[in-house]
Amino acid sequence: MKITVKYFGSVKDDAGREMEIIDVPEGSSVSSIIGMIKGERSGLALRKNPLMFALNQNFCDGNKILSENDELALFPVVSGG
Amino acid sequence: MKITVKYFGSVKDDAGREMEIIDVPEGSSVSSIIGMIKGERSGLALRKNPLMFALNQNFCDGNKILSENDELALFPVVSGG
Amino acid sequence: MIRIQEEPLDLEELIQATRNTEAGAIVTFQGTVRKYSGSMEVTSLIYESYKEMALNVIQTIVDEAKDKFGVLEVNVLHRIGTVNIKEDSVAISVSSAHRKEAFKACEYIIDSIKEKVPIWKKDVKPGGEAKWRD
Amino acid sequence: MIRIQEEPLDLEELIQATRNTEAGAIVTFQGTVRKYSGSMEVTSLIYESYKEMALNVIQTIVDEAKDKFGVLEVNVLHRIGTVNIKEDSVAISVSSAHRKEAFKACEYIIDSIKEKVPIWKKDVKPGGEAKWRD
Repeated sequence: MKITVKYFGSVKDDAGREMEIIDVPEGSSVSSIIGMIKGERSGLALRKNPLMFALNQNFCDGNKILSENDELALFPVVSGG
Repeated sequence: MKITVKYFGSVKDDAGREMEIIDVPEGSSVSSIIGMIKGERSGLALRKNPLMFALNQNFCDGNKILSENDELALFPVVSGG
Repeated sequence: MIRIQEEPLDLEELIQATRNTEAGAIVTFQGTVRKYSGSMEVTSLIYESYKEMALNVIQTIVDEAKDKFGVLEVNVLHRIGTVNIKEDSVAISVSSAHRKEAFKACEYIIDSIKEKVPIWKKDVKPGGEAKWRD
Repeated sequence: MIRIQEEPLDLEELIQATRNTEAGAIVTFQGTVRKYSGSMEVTSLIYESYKEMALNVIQTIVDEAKDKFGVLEVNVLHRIGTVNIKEDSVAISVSSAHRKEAFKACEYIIDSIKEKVPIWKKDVKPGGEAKWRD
């Protein structure tokens, strides 16, 4: 099934892209997909600063199971204000 | 010697005036003059709410001795803001 | 700037004067006239000041706040005369490098103004009758 | 109003929207760009947001603050893109019947925004080089 992945801030630079649509196995957890993405993007794998994530515009647990058309976002620790 | 007395807020209404120049004996304290003024102005003598005072635009102690041309102010508890 | 004035307060001017290249935070307090004084309805307030003394006392409070909290800029405007509902009677703007100090200093200043500055107010009721709030 | 925008923030509009006939206090916080990031000099900041999520998170924070402190009106503007020194990156305005609640709610909101809202910033150094602040 397909999901959308969005990248922000320095994570966007590390990933070398702003967004992509990727194919993931049914039943995949957020954490497993982040692991998969890191395996394909060395910039993200080598990243030293923390990596945060959100699913469909909400913070979530890494164990959360993905659904078709979900929007997964990866980004640095926030620094608004 | 002469001093100026100014009245503000409801104290002005109680005193029936905004200001006056009065003659006071040398060596008079602030408290004694306030007592004298109250003796002459029944509106002030009958006042139930607190009466505050300042000398030359500063809060002061009632024991403070007055000098020629001093400005004594009588007013209610402040309610700025 | 520290001003006591009959004209409506100019917030834009107040805040511009508070900006500082070393400030990361500006906190501004406005005291606004609400349509209740306790449980009683009012249409406006009338403020009176002992102006020379009030300016001195506000200056002292501002100096204390700068000293105590190490803030950068502090500006205070207080209105006198008739102030209608939703209008500002007082406005205080404070800038500082970091936000905690600006919040603390701004709250300290309005608390002190309410306690120490010789300004008094009259509640104006819907019928037009005005009564000192002592 | 809750807005994330590239245009400079309009404080006048923000504060007007916060006025309320039952409010005795308005507290406004502005986050302003200062010329230092730690000890390093900067000429501007560049902000980026995950806009849809940021708006949702700010709305949640505003709802929490209204609930927690019983304040009347809350309005928030956050700027993205390039923000120069002395300009506002964020502005929050809160009204309440009495001042304590407005101060508390305003501070709660900016603390929460800094902690939870998906917005990031880049320091732009005098030479023009820009570096994410992670």
